[in-house]
Amino acid sequence: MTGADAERQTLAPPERRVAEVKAVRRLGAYDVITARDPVGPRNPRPGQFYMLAAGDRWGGGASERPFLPRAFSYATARPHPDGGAMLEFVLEDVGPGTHRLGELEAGDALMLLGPLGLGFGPAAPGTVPLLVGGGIGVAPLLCLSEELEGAARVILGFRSAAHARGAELFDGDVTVVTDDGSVGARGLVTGPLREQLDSDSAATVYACGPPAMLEAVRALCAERDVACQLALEAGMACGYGACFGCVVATAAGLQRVCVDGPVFAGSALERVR
Amino acid sequence: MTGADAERQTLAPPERRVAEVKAVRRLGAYDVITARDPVGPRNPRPGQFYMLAAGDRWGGGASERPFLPRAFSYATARPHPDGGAMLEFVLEDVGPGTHRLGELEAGDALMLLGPLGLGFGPAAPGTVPLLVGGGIGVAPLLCLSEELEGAARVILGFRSAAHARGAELFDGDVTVVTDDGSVGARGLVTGPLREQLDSDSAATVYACGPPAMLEAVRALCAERDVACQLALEAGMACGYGACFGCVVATAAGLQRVCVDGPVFAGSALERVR
Amino acid sequence: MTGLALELCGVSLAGPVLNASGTFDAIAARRAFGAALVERFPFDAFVTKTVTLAPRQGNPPPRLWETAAGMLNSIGLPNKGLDGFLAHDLPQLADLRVPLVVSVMGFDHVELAALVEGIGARPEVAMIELNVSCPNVETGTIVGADPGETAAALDHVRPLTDKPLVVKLTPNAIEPAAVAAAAQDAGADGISLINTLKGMALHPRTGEPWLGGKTGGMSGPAVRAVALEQVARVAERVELPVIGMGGICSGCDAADFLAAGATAVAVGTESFRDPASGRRISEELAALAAGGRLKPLAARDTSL
Amino acid sequence: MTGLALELCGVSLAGPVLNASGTFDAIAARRAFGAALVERFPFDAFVTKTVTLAPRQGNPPPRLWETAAGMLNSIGLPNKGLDGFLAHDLPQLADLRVPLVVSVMGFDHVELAALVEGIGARPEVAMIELNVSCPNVETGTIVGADPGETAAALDHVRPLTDKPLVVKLTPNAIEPAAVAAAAQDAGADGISLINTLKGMALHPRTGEPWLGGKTGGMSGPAVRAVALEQVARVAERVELPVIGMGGICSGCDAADFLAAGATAVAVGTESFRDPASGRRISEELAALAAGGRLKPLAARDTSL
Ligand SMILES: Cc1cc2nc3c(=O)[nH]c(=O)nc-3n(C[C@H](O)[C@H](O)[C@H](O)COP(=O)(O)OP(=O)(O)OC[C@H]3O[C@@H](n4cnc5c(N)ncnc54)[C@H](O)[C@@H]3O)c2cc1C
Ligand SMILES: Cc1cc2nc3c(=O)[nH]c(=O)nc-3n(C[C@H](O)[C@H](O)[C@H](O)COP(=O)(O)OP(=O)(O)OC[C@H]3O[C@@H](n4cnc5c(N)ncnc54)[C@H](O)[C@@H]3O)c2cc1C
Ligand SMILES: Cc1cc2nc3c(=O)[nH]c(=O)nc-3n(C[C@H](O)[C@H](O)[C@H](O)COP(=O)(O)O)c2cc1C
Ligand SMILES: Cc1cc2nc3c(=O)[nH]c(=O)nc-3n(C[C@H](O)[C@H](O)[C@H](O)COP(=O)(O)O)c2cc1C
Ligand code: FES
Ligand code: FES
Repeated sequence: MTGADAERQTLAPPERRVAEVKAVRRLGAYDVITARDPVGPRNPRPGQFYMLAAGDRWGGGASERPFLPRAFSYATARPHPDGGAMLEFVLEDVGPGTHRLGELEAGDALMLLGPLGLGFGPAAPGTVPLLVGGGIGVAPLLCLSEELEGAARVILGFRSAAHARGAELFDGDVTVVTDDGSVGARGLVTGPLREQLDSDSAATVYACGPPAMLEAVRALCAERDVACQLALEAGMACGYGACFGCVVATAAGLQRVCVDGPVFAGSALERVR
Repeated sequence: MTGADAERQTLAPPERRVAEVKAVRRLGAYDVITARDPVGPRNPRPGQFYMLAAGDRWGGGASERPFLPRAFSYATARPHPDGGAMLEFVLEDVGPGTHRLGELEAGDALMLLGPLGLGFGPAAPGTVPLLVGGGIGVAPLLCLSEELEGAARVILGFRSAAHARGAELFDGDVTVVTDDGSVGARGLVTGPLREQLDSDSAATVYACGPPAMLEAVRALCAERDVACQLALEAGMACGYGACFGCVVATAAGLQRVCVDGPVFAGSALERVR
Repeated sequence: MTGLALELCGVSLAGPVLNASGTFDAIAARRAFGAALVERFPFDAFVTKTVTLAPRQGNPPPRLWETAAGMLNSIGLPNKGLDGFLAHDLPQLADLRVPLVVSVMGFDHVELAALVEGIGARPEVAMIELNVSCPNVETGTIVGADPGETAAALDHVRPLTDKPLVVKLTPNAIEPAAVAAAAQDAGADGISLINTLKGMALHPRTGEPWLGGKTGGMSGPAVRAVALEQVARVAERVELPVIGMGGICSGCDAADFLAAGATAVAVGTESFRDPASGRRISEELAALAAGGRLKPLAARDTSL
Repeated sequence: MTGLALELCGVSLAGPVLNASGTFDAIAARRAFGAALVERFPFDAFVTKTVTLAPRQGNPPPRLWETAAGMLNSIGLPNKGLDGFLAHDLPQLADLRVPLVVSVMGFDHVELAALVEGIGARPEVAMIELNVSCPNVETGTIVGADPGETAAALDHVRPLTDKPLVVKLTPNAIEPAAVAAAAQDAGADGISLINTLKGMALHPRTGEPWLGGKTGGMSGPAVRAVALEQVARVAERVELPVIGMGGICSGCDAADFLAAGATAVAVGTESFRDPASGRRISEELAALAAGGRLKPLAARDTSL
């Protein structure tokens, strides 16, 4: 692994393991799952993800799906005194897999593989980190903002007030906008982002969110020559480079989000779809 | 339907319905499930069965099966004041379907179709009913003995003491034998059955149990010209004659256990396998 | 009445949901469910189990094996034979309030001709489905796997009846679309697919083949994606109406088959889980249509 | 070391569990898991993703669709091409402590020859797998679906290498056993099957084909019964060792394929659920063997 990669990646044990669900709480539109990873690394890198599956009722059912595991960024990780780590995931119920995971209860088994992929890298020399999240995209920014000890400015956009509760996970200086204006200003994250860059363009932008938002952020940063790192999503089967199913178009051709990403430099991407 | 069939069959509503599990209790080696059938007939006929499936966690799972419903004789049925009936099933955990059903809890949904098939018919003129059950085969004999108001003599055989607890479901005159002699005499039901027929051969034998037992009973009755009705089992997909999957060899050729049985006259069967 | 009435090969149906041949026995179901079965019949047309010229016992048990999201069967076409069907079954099936489709299989052209003539002559019958998933006794090849053999069979029986002839394709072929095209050229009125995929299971303890027929046919949700691809390919290739089937369990599944180019759909294995599945699927389809989520489907471009 | 060591086409393996081509990228996995991946490698031999002569990007996304107990993929054979493979991948794969099998596909005989010569010349390579699930650019037919085309391909490349040649069959054929027999006569050293079943899925909202490649290949538990039947049929027909695959998820599944006549098995889709699946399956297989539940299997009669 190259030196650059090393900073962005903590290696995963080469097998799936069983974590114990410690708590599942509802936070507005999201489910927050806390699980004890018994033997995994204590220090995953912000932007890395885990492949998750419920210990049972996964792999079919009258509803047939889910069958494959699902990818989730870790939102926080705390080393556990007895080894391993306590991991937090933030989920949005968009289908059978996220729905089933949201139904987990304390004590249930959570099958887990990871941490996987290449996380966020250091800020460009002489720039300050600027975190921009949309909806469930806040998840990987949470551990990043913690690592930056809340020093970084954070801009978050949400669909509604229920979703905006995701902002409660952050402390420090957080600007919130919503599509319906129910919380903070009405509008998109690109509004506050533009203002911020106007006042100080010596920034490295770290962004995660829906494709349209990422594309807007990428274009804005490109036009201003601001370094940005985008955490992408793609449908995945394996999460560790085995299936070649999760590709996105990059300047270097189609690349696998799970091993070449999920974090890509904005400059390395064509338009995000 | 022929007059003879009418006595042996209560028609089923032509769709699967949702029953509510009221209780699941463990009885030795068996699970006893009590469920409220909201709209089904109040008076299924002894020997008839229902196709059951759990409301969820049925149709796959990491374990892939169960996918199809499973057939179970009803053990008791009580008309319910608000309509429908309270049904009792006795299950032995032999695989994924029976295992899943055994995991049901009060309040869970039980998908149910039935009553299905042709149950036991009246005793031959001038004979007394004699009930012979082996293992889980006691289930359909329970409602039959109740219908006969405990008047009938009952002979039950079990593998072990844990299984023999199935006899507790019966009241009245019950003879129990076990393979290991842990309860009652050591041996097979054919022992007490032979004695009984020696003392009074004017009997109609009603039997349900493993194939080897049914074959022994059939042969014994045949050799003594005693009328017998055997409740058979077969792997089923539909339970109502649709798939032609559940056939057994009879004097009239291969017949469907689910619609031509499950109860067959011993005289109509070739050797039971 | 689902509001999805249609003409299928010139036969008007109240809706597009049929049963798959061999997966629903209306006569046995009526014995189990009584008149209610006829009053609330789950399908818009009834397709019989395949009828052969001579009576057949079918394969020895066991005939069923459950798979992941599906099943294998080795039923072996048990049936009363043509005469038995005409004498005993047809009169009872005539009581159904939906059009009757009779599925037939001949092991040679003479048998097939006798079946098509005998059944085609009966007014109760609206349509004939030719099950061509049978070996040619001379060549050993499966008729339905070969365009030439399929065309030859049709050439032989097409003149014998005015009733619509639907050819039921086997999926165990390299190019079902080529077979469908051959059937169209030879005068078929419609195509139905898929039949079961060939499969096998071993006894958990002995390791011998579990099924009495040694191999069996796979059906259910597990085959749906395979069926959808073949239906799309066939519908793209032929002008004829296509009856799509294979693992259909819901209105959404049915909508996918219609979107792939099918004119109607058939429900098989799902009926084993609930005899009323056909009606539920019709209702779900109607709801999709009412929500405008079906018409566009018809216009979908699924060309491969 | 599972106590199930064997010789496969003259190559000694510590056990009978391989990965299925294209379902495990040892180089990427090493990036994710580090040295532990090599120390606890899940398979007894490593089979590469199929290599083509020219580099390929593969199909546009989306490339994946989840089905009932399985999945569809339209990956489209992305790879660095022969030169890229030899220059970049082969050296890294040489570090693995298990024999290396390289899967190749040529779109004509010239390409295939270049691939077999180029790869056959490398000592790191223990075996070559010919992926014949490709269309013949002239005739359009899938080479592996046709005995003649498969034999012709082998005739052409057999003289070019002493390395064992394993032919990977496509299940989308009428008679895989006939293709296997043709491959055997043309000098193949082994047969592997099944490749994916052709399938399709539609976008839940638009109804257009979901996959970038429009159609895809189905794999996973859903195809196991189909795979088992084809493996049994092929093993019965040829003398060659057979590598069986298709939905294998457990030691019991693997034991079934061995009982059906396979000499070794390959694990594909199950690895996506857990990269260590291969090792677990080996351990379960070893336990079955220790319990005497495997040897008898080898003696099972599964002739059809
Ligand atoms: C690196 C990474 C990190 C992520 N982090 C998070 C996170 O922190 N929190 C979070 O909530 N989510 C996260 N996601 C997204 C998450 O993985 C998906 O929401 C999840 O996989 C959805 O699964 P599902 O079964 O709930 O929904 P699905 O039904 O899988 O729906 C999800 C998408 O798949 C499509 N789809 C529908 N049916 C099928 C089918 N049969 N096969 C294939 N696709 C289908 C739908 O159109 C939809 O676009 C992340 C994804 C990646 C790649
Ligand atoms: C009319 C009738 C009445 C019955 N009444 C009762 C009753 O009152 N109580 C009761 O406990 N049982 C009863 N049974 C039996 C009950 O239906 C079966 O025990 C049940 O279906 C087993 O399902 P399972 O999934 O638990 O076990 P399975 O795994 O289905 O095993 C049951 C049998 O199927 C075989 N088998 C294993 N795998 C498969 C597969 N993939 N596909 C097909 N077969 C397989 C096994 O070898 C075994 O012999 C009755 C059966 C019938 C036909
Ligand atoms: C138990 C069973 C019996 C069948 N018998 C026949 C038959 O007699 N004739 C026929 O053409 N198809 C027969 N089929 C195939 C079905 O008609 C249908 O093509 C196939 O099952 C796919 O649909 P499904 O997945 O919805 O079941 C049978 C299928 C099953 C499961
Ligand atoms: C994502 C994916 C990619 C595949 N790529 C290849 C390939 O490059 N070459 C090949 O011969 N088979 C390929 N296959 C087929 C597998 O090798 C295997 O034959 C098939 O998946 C059945 O096994 P399984 O059900 O265990 O996955 C691929 C399968 C999948 C799921
Ligand atoms: S998810 Fe399998 S390669 Fe990325
Ligand atoms: S179980 Fe289907 S016909 Fe008896």
